[in-house]
Amino acid sequence: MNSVSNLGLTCQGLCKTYQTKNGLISAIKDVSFCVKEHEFICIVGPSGCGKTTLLKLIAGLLHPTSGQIFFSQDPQDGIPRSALVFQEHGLFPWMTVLDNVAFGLEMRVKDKKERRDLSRPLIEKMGLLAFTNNYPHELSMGMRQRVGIARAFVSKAQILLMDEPLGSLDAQTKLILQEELLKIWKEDQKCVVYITHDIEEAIFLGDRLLVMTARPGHIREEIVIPFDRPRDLSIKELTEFAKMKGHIWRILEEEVRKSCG
Amino acid sequence: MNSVSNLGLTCQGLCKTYQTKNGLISAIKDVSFCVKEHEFICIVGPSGCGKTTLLKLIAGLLHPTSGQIFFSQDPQDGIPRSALVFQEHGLFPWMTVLDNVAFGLEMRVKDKKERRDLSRPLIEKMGLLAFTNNYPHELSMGMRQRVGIARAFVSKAQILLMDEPLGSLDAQTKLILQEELLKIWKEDQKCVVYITHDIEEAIFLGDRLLVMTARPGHIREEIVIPFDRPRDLSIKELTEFAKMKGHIWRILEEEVRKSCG
Amino acid sequence: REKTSSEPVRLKVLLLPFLSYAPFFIAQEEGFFAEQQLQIEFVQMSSSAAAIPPLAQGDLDIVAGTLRISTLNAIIREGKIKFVSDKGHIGAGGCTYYGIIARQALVEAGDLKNPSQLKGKKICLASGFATSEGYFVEKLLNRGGVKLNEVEIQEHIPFTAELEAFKKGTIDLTVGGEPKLTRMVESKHGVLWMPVQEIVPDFQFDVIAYGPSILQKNREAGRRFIVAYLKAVRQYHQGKSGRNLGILRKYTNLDTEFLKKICWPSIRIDGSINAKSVLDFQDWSIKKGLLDRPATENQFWDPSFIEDANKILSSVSK
Amino acid sequence: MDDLTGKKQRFLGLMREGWFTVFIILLIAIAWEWGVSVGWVSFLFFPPPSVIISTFIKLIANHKLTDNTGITLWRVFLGLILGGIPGLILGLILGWSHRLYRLVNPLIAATHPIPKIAILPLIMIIFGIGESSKVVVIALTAFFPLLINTAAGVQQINPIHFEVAKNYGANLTKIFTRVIFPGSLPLILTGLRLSLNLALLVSIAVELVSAQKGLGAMIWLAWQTLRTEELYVSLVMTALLGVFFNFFLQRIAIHLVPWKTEQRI
Amino acid sequence: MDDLTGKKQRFLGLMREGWFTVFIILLIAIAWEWGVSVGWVSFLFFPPPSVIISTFIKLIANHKLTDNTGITLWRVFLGLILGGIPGLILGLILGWSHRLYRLVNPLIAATHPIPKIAILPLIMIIFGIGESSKVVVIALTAFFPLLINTAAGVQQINPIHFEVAKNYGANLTKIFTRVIFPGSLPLILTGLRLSLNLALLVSIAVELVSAQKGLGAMIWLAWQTLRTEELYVSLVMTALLGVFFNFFLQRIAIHLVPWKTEQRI
Ligand SMILES: Nc1ncnc2c1ncn2[C@@H]1O[C@H](COP(=O)(O)OP(=O)(O)OP(=O)(O)O)[C@@H](O)[C@H]1O
Ligand SMILES: Nc1ncnc2c1ncn2[C@@H]1O[C@H](COP(=O)(O)OP(=O)(O)OP(=O)(O)O)[C@@H](O)[C@H]1O
Ligand SMILES: [Mg+2]
Ligand SMILES: [Mg+2]
Repeated sequence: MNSVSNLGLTCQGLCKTYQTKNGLISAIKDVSFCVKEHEFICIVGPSGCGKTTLLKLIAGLLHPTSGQIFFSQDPQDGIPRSALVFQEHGLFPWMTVLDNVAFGLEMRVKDKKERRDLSRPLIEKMGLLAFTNNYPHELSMGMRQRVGIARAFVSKAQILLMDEPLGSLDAQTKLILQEELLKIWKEDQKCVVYITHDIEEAIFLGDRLLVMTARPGHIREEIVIPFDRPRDLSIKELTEFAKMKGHIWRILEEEVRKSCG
Repeated sequence: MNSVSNLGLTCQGLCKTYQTKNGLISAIKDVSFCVKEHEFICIVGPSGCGKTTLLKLIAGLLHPTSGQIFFSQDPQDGIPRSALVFQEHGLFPWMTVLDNVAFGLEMRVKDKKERRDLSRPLIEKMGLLAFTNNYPHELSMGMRQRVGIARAFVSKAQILLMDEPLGSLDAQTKLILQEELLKIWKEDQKCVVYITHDIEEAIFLGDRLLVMTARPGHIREEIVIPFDRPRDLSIKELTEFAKMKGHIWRILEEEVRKSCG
Repeated sequence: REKTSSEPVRLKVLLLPFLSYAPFFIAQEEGFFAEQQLQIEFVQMSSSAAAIPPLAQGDLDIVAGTLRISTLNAIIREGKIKFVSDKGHIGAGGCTYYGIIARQALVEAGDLKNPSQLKGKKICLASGFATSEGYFVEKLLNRGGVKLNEVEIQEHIPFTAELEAFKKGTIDLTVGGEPKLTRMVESKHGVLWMPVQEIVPDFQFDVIAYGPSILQKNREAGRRFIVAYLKAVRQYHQGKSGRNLGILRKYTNLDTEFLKKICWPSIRIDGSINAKSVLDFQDWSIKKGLLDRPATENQFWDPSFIEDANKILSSVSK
Repeated sequence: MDDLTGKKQRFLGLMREGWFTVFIILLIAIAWEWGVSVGWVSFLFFPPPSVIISTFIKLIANHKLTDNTGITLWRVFLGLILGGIPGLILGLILGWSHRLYRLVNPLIAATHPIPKIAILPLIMIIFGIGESSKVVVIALTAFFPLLINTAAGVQQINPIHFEVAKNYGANLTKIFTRVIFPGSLPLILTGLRLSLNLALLVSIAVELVSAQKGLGAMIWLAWQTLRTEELYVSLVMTALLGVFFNFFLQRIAIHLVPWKTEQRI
Repeated sequence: MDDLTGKKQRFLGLMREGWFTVFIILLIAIAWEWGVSVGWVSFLFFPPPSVIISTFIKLIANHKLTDNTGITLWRVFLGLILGGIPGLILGLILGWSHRLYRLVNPLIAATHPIPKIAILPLIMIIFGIGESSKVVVIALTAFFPLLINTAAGVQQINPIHFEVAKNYGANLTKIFTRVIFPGSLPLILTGLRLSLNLALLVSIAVELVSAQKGLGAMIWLAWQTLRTEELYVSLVMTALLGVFFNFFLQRIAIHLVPWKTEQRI
């Protein structure tokens, strides 16, 4: 399995059950899918269906209750296999913005000054130059989210795992960062797993789109997105786009109703 | 000022400057606006422009560096003047979902059992019945956000202050909760100040829309939304809707460019 | 006399700033130790009790202090320690160095005319029952036919609290030596009710003990120490001379006036001890379950050091 | 960071690893016993474990050990109540109010390092020669760690929790009972652990210099008569009490801080 | 919760409220002086502040107080280095690894409450009657609060920070230097405060029973000769040291924990 060269990563029958005092919570159940190298995958699903859990499993931060994950490449020296943009940002309160971003290079670049120098351009791209030496608690939520993105970008990890990375940003900043993300993705040809609640964003960004069911989440449908790249905002006006959006919308509606009822 | 009866709250020349080791950060500057009783106001603005700061000032959690806020009504016994749905959720990690929601009633209802009984229906509406006795760290981000909303709703505060309350929710859950919010708003005729990054959402929900400039934020434009209530998702297809959206989009684009350049 | 070795021998000796260490102070000040080619390193601890383990271990060479059950037990169990000289005993005549102090109000009320009236009284033993104080008090009670469980014993009360307790009447009787004795009496709350010599005359309450580092390795140094010590005892026997007062004042931090006032302990000029009283104390300890078995006189007492020293000193004085 | 949760697992976990302590202790005991028998270790000061154990049994049988332990425990309990509760309350208040903290802190800093044993005679003048003086010393000792850790515990509460409480109009009582107390509970328990151990320690130290009963008095007598085996029996008892206290606090923590899976004080 | 930040303001704030302590102390002093002059308070045990102050000056002038304080401080310093650093390191490790914590915790629980003063004679047998025994006792005392608070400090670090570090491939060293140490720093400082104060306290207590020099020895001699004014001078000196230590730690905290505006240890 490990040797199928055009597969970036493969998830096979992943299940994750949490133990709590109120009994077991089955977060995801039998999730199987693969991501090709250089592929951009988007995942959508109802709130609480196990998307974050799935991402943490891939990042190796949680152990699956059952099932397995295979990676085609062994992690390169110093470069983390995957960089996760956490939904809760996960910034270190004891580091400045600069050092938080530079942490993405901690393993690869020995020299502290060099780490910082490499981080500054990304901080600038995120529009946070004025806050380089501020601590996370002095930033707004959207600014914190951007610091987390910068940290993931700077690390040059093989797999980018992004958990609603642009959720707290205004529409314009979102666009700028989407572009940035696509540029980085094209340059380094990473594979990206991207979780979002914004169906339009998912269609706009992804090569393929996975729709998850309500908890316990599994993949209900896999949709290949046919639009050519580079894409333009104008594709949102295409009827195919609208149809696709409507289709996903209906699936999700069903699932949400299931989880609430 | 205090007696102008149809004004829910009035902000006059609000400025807020934060002190940090890296010098002063001027978050908002000379923000003036008023919210009528029973009005639903939406605020949009670039990330980091001071929206959260503004809301915390209104909630009385921060003191303005200069400027003043007037309320038309004195807070009623036990009912908090305002209930803020925090962007970071602000759930108490040491309370279960039920107790977190019931905290919204802590001041008004003496009896613990009653508080809990009053909270359960809202938890159900949020689709969290299965998690009533779980602790916040056992929930997904979207679920935590819903708990925060339930707490605000249950409190029956005169002014609802909502800071991107539906940001981490999928489109369908968002719709359901928007409806719920409108229902509560209509029933209790509160005034609502609603921050969002979703321009469509802002137009769909609000009576009036304030667009803020980049940091230091102030009100750049005030847009009255002319659609009749109850509104229907179909208004999104109206040209007026699209025009309004385009207009706001352009203002924001300008502002975002300003803050990044 | 051997003054051959030019290198002075270094000895670690316990020294407490108490009156009963007077000969040590004198020997140091008058250069008697130096005369004997001894360089004394004085080590201070809170009491001589704490010095017994290092003495047995050989970390301390010489410990002078109260006759203690712990020393006897160390002798019985390991046999590495021996008493070598007197350092203070309950002198038969003269002033009272150690006494039973009673609450003044009680004595004035005539409630304490004889030991049989001790029944039901509250007795304070500042150093604790498992010491010579317990031994004194039990002898005293025996004399009055009072049993131990018929009185109320309080242990380990600091002097200040004792004084306060005398004032308040929460203590009736206490045992104490100088300078506590004089201070109690001067406070007007206590009176010297019975000198200890009336209970246990000639009791050997203070001794000098040598540890294994001298007994097994350097008896010569031990001999020279006793020579210097007994020479100092002779000067001590001159009494409250200006010179002696000056030395004591320096070491004890007590005022000259006060030093003049209080009783100084008796020390035999030849350094001999009353081994019988030690045996009696030992018997009492065994009876009280504080000691498992007795030591013989040979086990605890080594007279050879004072014998040699006395020879040397008498030859010098001639 | 393992995923184990559930009271039962955590409880079992606590027990399972106890063998390590037992193992270490056994190892030391065997080496010790052997060292004494060969004569490398002084019998007088380090009597072999076999002697200590038989003395332990003897002192249990004649109730000496149990009685004295009971007395010491009672003093620890009283001291902890009298010192710990004020420490806890003051800690909550000082953690909450910066102004008060700044006002009172120098006084705390000045009184904390004063050795209570050194002023025991003064305390006895004020509180008498009886039990109360000892309890006062223990209380004064237990007071500080709980105070300082509680204050630190309150200070590490995320400010947003205060904001939420304030926003919902919580009055002072509610802020204390709903935010400050539960939010600082993990560190209060750490402070309690320090206070409890220190209270036991000082209890014994006080008994050593001023009591006729209790573990400390036993230790004093052991030194006075140089029956070192009895000293070790008292020390073993103290260690057992320490282990018991700790176990007890762990159990409390599992019940009181259910929202922290990893809470082990 | 005020919005004051900036080192300067916080520093000034610390100073400004010092008057309260001074005021309280003045109040007590005046009442005391008066109490003695009227005869309500025993001159012998509670000599009036005026006498204490003049004695203080006298003992400074003849270098007795300064010399002894210096000796005590040196012991505190050595003890803190020898006990605090292992406590800190072990605390970081135990806070990080649940397994190790469970393994070692019973041993810590067993040794923590053992009164070091009670086994001082044993320590002296092992380490000799010199300086090292005293330093060992101080070190053993300083060890525990720092250990326990550091471990608690690590345990209260939000697990997400460990996840982030792990996700970016941080090795053990990086996890310790970038997450565990800075994350627990606020509580390490609290532990340091407890350890430092306790080290000073125990230093004096040890000197009280076994030293010729140092503040504790001064107190012992003061009791022996019933010069209570010298006792109080030593106590005042101890209190001053406590205040100084605390001030010093506050300053450290402001520099080391800049990301916590409210950090006051
Ligand atoms: N640490 C945990 N302990 C127990 N249950 C958990 C834990 N983390 C997540 N869960 C549960 O697992 C389920 C999935 O959670 P997850 O965070 O993966 O959802 P999600 O898809 O990311 O949702 P959202 O879009 O709201 O972030 C939820 O029901 C949640 O309650
Ligand atoms: N506690 C603080 N200390 C210092 N600066 C702060 C603090 N809180 C906010 N700021 C600054 O104030 C500005 C406005 O922050 P605010 O959180 O109000 O923005 P926002 O509009 O809510 O942004 P977002 O949409 O990203 O949440 C930001 O530049 C931020 O850096
Ligand atoms: Mg999620
Ligand atoms: Mg915000």
